Amino acid sequence: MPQMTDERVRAGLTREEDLSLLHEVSMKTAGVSHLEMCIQCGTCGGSCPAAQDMDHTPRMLFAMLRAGMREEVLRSNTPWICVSCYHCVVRCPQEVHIADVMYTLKGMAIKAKLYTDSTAPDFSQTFVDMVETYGRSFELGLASRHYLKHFPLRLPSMTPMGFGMVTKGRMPIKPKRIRHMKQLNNILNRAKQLELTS
Amino acid sequence: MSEKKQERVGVYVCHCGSNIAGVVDVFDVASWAEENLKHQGVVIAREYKFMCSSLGQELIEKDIKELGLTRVVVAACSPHLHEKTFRTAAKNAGLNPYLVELASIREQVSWVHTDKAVATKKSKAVVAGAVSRVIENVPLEELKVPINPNTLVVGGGIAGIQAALEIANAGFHVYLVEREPSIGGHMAQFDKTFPTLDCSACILTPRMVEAGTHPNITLMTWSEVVNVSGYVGSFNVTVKKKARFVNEELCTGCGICEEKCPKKVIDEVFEAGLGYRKAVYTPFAQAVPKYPVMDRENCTYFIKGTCKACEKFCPTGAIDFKQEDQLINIEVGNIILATGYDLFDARRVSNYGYGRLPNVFTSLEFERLSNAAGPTNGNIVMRDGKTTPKSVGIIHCVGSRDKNFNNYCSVICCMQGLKFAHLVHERTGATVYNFYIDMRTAYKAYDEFYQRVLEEGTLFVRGKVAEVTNAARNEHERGKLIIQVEDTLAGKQRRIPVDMVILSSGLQPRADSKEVGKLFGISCSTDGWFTEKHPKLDPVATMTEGIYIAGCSQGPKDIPSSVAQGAAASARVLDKILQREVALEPIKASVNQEMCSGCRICNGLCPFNAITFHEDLMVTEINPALCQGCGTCVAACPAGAISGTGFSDQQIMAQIDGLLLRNLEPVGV
Amino acid sequence: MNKYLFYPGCSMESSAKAYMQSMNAILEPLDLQMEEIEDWNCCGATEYLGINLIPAYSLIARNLALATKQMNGTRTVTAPCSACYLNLAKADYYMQERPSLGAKVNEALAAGGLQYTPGTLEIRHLIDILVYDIGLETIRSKVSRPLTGLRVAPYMGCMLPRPDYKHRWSDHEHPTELDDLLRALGVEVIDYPLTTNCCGGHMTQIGPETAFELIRRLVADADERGAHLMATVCPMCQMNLDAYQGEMNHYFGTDYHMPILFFTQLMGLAFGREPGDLGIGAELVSSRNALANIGVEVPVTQEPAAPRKKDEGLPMPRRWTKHEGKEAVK
Amino acid sequence: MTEKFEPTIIGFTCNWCSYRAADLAGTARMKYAPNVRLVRLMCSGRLDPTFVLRALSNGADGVMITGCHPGECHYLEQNYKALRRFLLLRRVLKGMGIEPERVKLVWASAAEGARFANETTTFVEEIRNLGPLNWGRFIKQEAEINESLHEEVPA
Repeated sequence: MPQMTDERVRAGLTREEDLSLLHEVSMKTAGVSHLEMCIQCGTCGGSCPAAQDMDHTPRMLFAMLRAGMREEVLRSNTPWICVSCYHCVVRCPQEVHIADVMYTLKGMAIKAKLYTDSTAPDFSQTFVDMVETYGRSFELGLASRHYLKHFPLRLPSMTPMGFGMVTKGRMPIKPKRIRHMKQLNNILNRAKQLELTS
Repeated sequence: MSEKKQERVGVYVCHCGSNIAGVVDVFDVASWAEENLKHQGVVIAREYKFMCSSLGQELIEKDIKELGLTRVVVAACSPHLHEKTFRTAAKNAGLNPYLVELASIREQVSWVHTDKAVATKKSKAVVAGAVSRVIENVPLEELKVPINPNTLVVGGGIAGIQAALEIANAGFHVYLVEREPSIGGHMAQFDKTFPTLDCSACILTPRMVEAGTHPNITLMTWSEVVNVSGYVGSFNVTVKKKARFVNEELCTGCGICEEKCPKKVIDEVFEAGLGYRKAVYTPFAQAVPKYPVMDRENCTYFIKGTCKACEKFCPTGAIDFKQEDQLINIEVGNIILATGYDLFDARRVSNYGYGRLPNVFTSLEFERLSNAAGPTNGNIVMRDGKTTPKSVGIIHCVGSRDKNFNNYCSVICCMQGLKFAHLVHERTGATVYNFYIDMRTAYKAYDEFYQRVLEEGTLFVRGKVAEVTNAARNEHERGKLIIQVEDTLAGKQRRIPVDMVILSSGLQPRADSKEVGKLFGISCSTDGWFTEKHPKLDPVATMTEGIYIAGCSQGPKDIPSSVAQGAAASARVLDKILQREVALEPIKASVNQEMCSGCRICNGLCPFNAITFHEDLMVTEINPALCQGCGTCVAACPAGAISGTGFSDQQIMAQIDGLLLRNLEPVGV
Repeated sequence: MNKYLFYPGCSMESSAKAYMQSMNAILEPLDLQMEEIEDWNCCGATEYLGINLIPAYSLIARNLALATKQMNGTRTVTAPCSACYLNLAKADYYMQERPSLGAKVNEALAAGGLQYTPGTLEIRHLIDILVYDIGLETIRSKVSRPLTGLRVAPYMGCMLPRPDYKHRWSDHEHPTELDDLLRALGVEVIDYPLTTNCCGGHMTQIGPETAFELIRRLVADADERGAHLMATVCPMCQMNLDAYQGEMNHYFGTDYHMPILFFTQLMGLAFGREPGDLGIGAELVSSRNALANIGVEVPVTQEPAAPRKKDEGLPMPRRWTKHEGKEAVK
Repeated sequence: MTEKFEPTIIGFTCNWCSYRAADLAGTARMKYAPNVRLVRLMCSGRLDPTFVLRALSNGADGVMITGCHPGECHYLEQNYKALRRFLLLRRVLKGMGIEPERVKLVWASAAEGARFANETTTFVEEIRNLGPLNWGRFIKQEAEINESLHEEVPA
């Protein structure tokens, strides 16, 4: 299937149904996204501290959303490189909620299974798992599990830091758990059945 | 209500080609009206292809004469389009023009609805409403008031100067009031003007001199309007002439006082903060009038009580420390407001570093920098006052087209940015970058100028600059200002090190534009620009008769447009003057003093001061010349003593009933 | 006594213990009381939002709902962590801006017997309380050991002044609150244009090369401008700049040694408290030399025995690793 | 096929803004619900509350009052007076047992044709949901109302 889209995009074809992509992303974004207001000025791409590592600047991503290039957008590493520094958000002359759109795109990419580098999604998922188990984040467990899986080669050079953190008492070896874990899980389970549509 | 004689109403339903007839069954509407509104007095109902055509109008005129119509309803387009047309037709046939009503079945029906049955039904209701209303209409006569041939022009920038000269040259007297010590406005600060690169002073100063010496112009600089009363034809205006501390009768403008004054002050106004002036000063060499003013806040004598160097050296004894502000009353028939703009405060865009990073300049600063008469004698140098930049970045849309600041396009900044690029290139040979979102070079010879600047090798980057920083990331950037931007056409973020940055700041309304609007009884848009009567067809008139606007006070514009508006406003004024008297729309409120209980509820409601209360008689009176016809007092009067012509309670009530088809014979739609 | 509800956030119990310790040390002299929200949970950092929207906001809103139960004379919730502050503020704001989101979140909260009406609470950061409620005058009056001679780069970070839903800060790009507060302590505040640039956020975990570059920019600029140390207001910033500084040096072959302290630690010092009571020494890049400039002696904690190997050999070629990152994407 | 209730609504417009907004909606061929019939006033400040009651008592199911945005009144500030009267009127309606939602105030500038069209359609839906106005239940003589209101509603 993805193959076909590529062909279509390469041929410059846009189907009527593709044009709903922008609206779909806008609807799924918390708050009022103003995504349709983008004037392609590039303030976001110019402001981004991590733009050099992105395959598309945020501005390009918004143009691609408009063009209905669903799979290309969801394959992009851009949302995953976003560091949520909000420079683009406050500078955007059209008040587009850029950072929140990035969150939406991450969620959509995970659901569509289109983003092939699993480092970032895994980290997020690991984090979420921790929170859903303990109600609090647990840095040591998180970092070691994550690094073991994704940067095993980097672990040795990271050891001094981990060692330092533990010896300075800055990384408890045991996680903390909140008291009303069940209440939290009830809330989250209910929340998972809900989706933002209107 | 007294017994009324049956009116004879004619109803005319326009097809407007297929604009109306395509959606509304015009034949059905006409025949329905003739049958069902007969008891209301409809004697004839016709449909016609184009009612506004001369044949259509003749049809109405003929019926008025032959059928003895006393009222006319035309079901066609919006009254804002053709009300005047049909009123004139009625007048031609001897019927009072205010006995004609338009029923809008195009804008309100055929263009906005699709279902033919529904649209036809709604059209019938709209026609029924108009018929019921027109019966309650009364003949009205326009109110005529004489016009004082004197004119007040507020603001001595290029728009105001132009307006004043046009009127003065036509032989009528003008009071030209300017807040600053000299006329000339922003244009006097510029070096070159786009796209022809005329020297700004060379083309402006002859006009300034002409205005300053014109026998028909009374120049009042260092003055402000503090009060306005009256109405079109006879405004009474109070002008505060601020103390200059220089006797204009004696002063020869020799400049010795300025030379001898020991107090140096940063000139925030004319030199945009880049240069100095004395405490007693004329802002620039070609100032009109030539008399200096003394800046009370900074004068050593006013602060410490000693000095008086100016007085000591003045050869004519013109310095007068005892001078006081004067209030001067003038009477004029018309007023033109040309109060100009303020420059957007670029410090608000903190990511561009103006005010924090020394070599970031505003557009007005650059104008002074490049001006041969400016603080650097026209040498384009950095803030240290001596180094010529080797690379310059010019940023467009600063504070404009940005919801965080001003939403609108400031119109002139693109061309201004191109002009700067040319001047920097020509005078320094520096590498010049222009950063823009969209290049807006509309109007004559503007795009050609863009081509020229392209040819000169200016590097254009399409992208709104994200930030200007001095945080270097490598040797290449060290000691420079780094412009960080997405080159949207290359699709890459770039960091461009330059020596100097110029911000093409936007224009914004004067900080006090809302108060000034209130003073003259005109309104401002939410942004603060003065609101014109019609954005396309009446761009220099305002909702208040006799008050006109020109130049940037109405919205951002360049010099040619400002001049055109100044001339346009003066043409409107001359038209008024030459008519000697003006007819006011007869939509006015009036008080039936027999019914007025003297409760004074209405007294505070009128923003035009048309309502006065007679303490002796304990009744209220409305001045018809001041009344603008809004009707607020009519609606408020608990005794029903105030009536509003053209929009009386009877007319509106009848229209409501008609729209609800309450006045039908029991036939049904 | 000024009382506030307090949402510590996970880091305050672990990696940012020094922040907690130093904050507690300055509460009393400033007559402040922080009442912890009972059984609060993690705010989800920047991770939960990217996975699933409604659960993410429900997770945050549980804290807000719990806080409303403790509103007794105050409706202000104070967060010391910028990320927590932003998440709490954002949930409150968006639940109002997008009523359908508010309704869904409340539907989820109801499953736990909770409810939150957006706008009920006021969400503020610790430094906001100190500068605008307590005031610089009061802070200045408590200074017994002015930190004169200490050159500090004020680092506000990104999530505090932005997006600033309620317009609490002096500026989005160059806010002056931290500068002013540090000056009140006698500190020589350096001009630090990168004050609100990003520390790398979660990129230290998922894209270290990206993060290292961001860390390098911040540390290098502070170093070049002659700062003795950097002051932060956020546990994540402190963690990234402090704990990953060595790794960053390793990656670029640089040798920066820029201590990163919490602003509360500097306040504590200025108020006359001893370094040990303020968690000073828990930082990985030691502040000993920096504080020696003003005659403050930092006790030697069990400094990790310089476990970095003598010579790491060649630094990893940067270009290559970038390609590696890209490769995975394609 | 179920018969949908089609409400009849009277709209009061200001000559300078909302009437022009309606013109603009027409010029731009924006489609909206056909249930509203407009009365042109010079200003929303002209709106006498008895007009609204007259409309409601003579068969209208709802009344839409439109004017310039606050601060943009062509007569400087008269729309604020309209706002005051509107708020009072809603209280009076409530006192009479009529849903105050049947009267709505909408600001629309001359440039906001789309807003005018959308607000109209929305209001028609709102009134449709409220159902027909059964005014007769409460009122016998409209004349009485007119009189009493003239006394009750201050400026």
